[in-house]
Amino acid sequence: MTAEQIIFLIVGAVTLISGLMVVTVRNLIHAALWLVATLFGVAILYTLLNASFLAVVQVVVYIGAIAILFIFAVMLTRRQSAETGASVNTNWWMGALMAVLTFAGLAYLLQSWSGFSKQASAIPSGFDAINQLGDALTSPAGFVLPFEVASVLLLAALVGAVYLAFTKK
Amino acid sequence: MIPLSWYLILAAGLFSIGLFGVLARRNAVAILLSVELMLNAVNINLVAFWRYGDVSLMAGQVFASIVFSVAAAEVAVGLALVISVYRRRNTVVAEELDLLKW
Amino acid sequence: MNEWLYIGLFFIVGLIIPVGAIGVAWILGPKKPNPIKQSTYECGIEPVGEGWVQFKAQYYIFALVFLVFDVETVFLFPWAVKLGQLGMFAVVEGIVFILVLIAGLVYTWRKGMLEWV
Amino acid sequence: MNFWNDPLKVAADWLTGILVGWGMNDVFAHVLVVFVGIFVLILILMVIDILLVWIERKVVARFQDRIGPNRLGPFGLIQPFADIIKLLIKEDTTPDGADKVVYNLAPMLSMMSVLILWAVVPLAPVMLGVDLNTGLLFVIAAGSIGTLSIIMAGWSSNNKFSTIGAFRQVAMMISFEVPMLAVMLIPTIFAGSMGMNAIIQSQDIWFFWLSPLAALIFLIAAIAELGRSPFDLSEGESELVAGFNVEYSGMKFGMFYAGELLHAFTFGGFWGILFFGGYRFFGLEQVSPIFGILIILTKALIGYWVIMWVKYTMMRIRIDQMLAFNWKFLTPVAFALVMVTALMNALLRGADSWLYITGMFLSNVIVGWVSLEIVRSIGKKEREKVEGLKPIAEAHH
Repeated sequence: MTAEQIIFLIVGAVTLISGLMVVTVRNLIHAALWLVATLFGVAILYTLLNASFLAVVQVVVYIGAIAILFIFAVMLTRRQSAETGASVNTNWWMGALMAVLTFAGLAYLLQSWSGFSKQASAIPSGFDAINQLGDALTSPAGFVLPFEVASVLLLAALVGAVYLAFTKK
Repeated sequence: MIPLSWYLILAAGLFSIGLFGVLARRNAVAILLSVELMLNAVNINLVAFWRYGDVSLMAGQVFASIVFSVAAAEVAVGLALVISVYRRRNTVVAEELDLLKW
Repeated sequence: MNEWLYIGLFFIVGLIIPVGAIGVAWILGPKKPNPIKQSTYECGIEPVGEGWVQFKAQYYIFALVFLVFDVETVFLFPWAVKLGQLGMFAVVEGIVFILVLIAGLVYTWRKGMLEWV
Repeated sequence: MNFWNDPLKVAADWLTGILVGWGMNDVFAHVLVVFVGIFVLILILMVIDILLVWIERKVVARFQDRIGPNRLGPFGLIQPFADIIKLLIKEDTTPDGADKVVYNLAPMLSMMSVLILWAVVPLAPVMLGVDLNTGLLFVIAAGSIGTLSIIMAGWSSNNKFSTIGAFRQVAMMISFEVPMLAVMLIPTIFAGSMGMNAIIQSQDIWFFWLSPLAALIFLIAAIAELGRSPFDLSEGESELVAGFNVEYSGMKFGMFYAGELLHAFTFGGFWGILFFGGYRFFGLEQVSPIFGILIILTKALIGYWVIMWVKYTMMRIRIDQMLAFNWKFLTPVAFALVMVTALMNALLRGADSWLYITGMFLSNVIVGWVSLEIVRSIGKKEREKVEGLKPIAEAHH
């Protein structure tokens, strides 16, 4: 077993366990903090995959912005006392069954696929992912349209969210 | 070296955990947290396919970036909905929002 | 990959030092808790209710605007890296991108959401 | 390769040689040496941090026409070390109802978020730390962890003051992150890279001369990120006692305090790196890396001094003023500057370097002047509106 594999196993285990904590802990702030741990684990996985730009963006966007937004929203919507009642609904076992079935189905589908245990090819020397990404996002033959549409999507989200949450009744 | 299968299984696991959260949690904010887990699982797959395929094709990374903005938009609108509902109905429990049941 | 190993080591050492400092302080310091000392500090007045009070909606608005700006600006970085080697088309593209961003800010401003009321 | 040209490599090779001589695995020895190197670097940073306490106290004393610490040692130099001993032997209290784990984790994360910034700081041409090609975003990412640690500290203390303080501080930090990200695009455009070293290497002329407005906006945003005066409204002694860290005592408070000082010093360093040439100073850094380290530390100290100067000269502003200043002035100006810089960069790319520099400088001046003019005219309109109401008010008397 190589060092890389050991790192992957540790990080993967931490990611999955904190993912489980997200969906099971009662306190929502704790859930948000466990989500941060999960997202950080995913960022480490990105570095293992040599996607360093996405790893840093993951931390900036998810931990720096989305997690903060979650915590703000929790603080805005809490009732006087701590959360009452169960954290899961009465049909939680159906959800669990669905999740297990989904995982089993996905695992079955994947292992019957020929490229399942593919090994990564070495990154060509002098390959600069950020430069390539910049090229892909700006060249007309690349992804200009998704790039611009993403900005329009976020504009729509901002307008919608502001309208939804804060128009006077 | 790590085979592709490890990443795919991990992503599948994370996706299933997120799915469980979406189906089982009562609190609307917790459901949104679980949706984030599912989106992240998808992103792991996208980046893994980029790495294990032809590295010079950036589609995987570009798609992952788009998923980032989609996730941001989803959180913004979703939480705004939760806050809006909370202000009108004074609850964030998804089960109690049953006006459209009949 | 290799460079991220160094960063990982930095994270570990960066955590060891504060943990060590706090640990040493914990060992050396006296431990004589009493109810008055452990109570929440509110300038000598008995705390009423819990500290986790509900918050102004305005904080959420700013976090929301920040989220949108953050995500979009981060994706301008690959554009900025590549800009020196690209023509006028890419510049215009980036400017359109920023203008869409500014439009969101203007909308929020016009709606009066940037006021702290 | 001798000691004078690359002291770090010589030391590392020497240490690796010893370890391998003991029969240690090659890779493991390398990792261990790197670990020791990072440990030493961080220890040096902590010593600098302790001295920063002394500098801060001495400088604030001078600003306020006092003497400052002068009893322990020459010029009171031993004073901060005495403070450390006091922090170490102080009782460490945890308030009732606090969330213990989160409460204890927050100061550690706060300190760590500052220390890891030094992973990407290039100290000299041969001592780059980690030359990450996403260096600038790494700085922002580390800042995100700092933001999170503040919200954790404020929330877990179960205290109204600290929660309000944390919310204010976080609202401020995230708000000013936007103009900071925007002006970070400008050195990226000039250098064609996000790596710290590439940015320094392409500064044959300081980026300050190419974009003085960006340097100014970066400084303002950095001060706000640090939560220092005039943006220290999360502390607000008169209203919130001490902000998010009211409940912290002993070394845990020390971690927040030391983290803040080192953060200010570090951002002084980043200011120097992004706009004032980093370790470069008229080719002196080529003579020996030792000069490079001295140069960058001097630049960081100058940046830190400017931040202190602002802190002890300006008054605290209100939260509404702070947010309005950021979202209605700083952010639009920063984005306008990015657009103008991108445009000018495309137009002047083929031109002579003197024309390029003059064009960039002038475009910055024009953007700054136009935005100030707009603000002035709006302010005038507002004032006329207010003054127009005055006769009515007087009629009532």
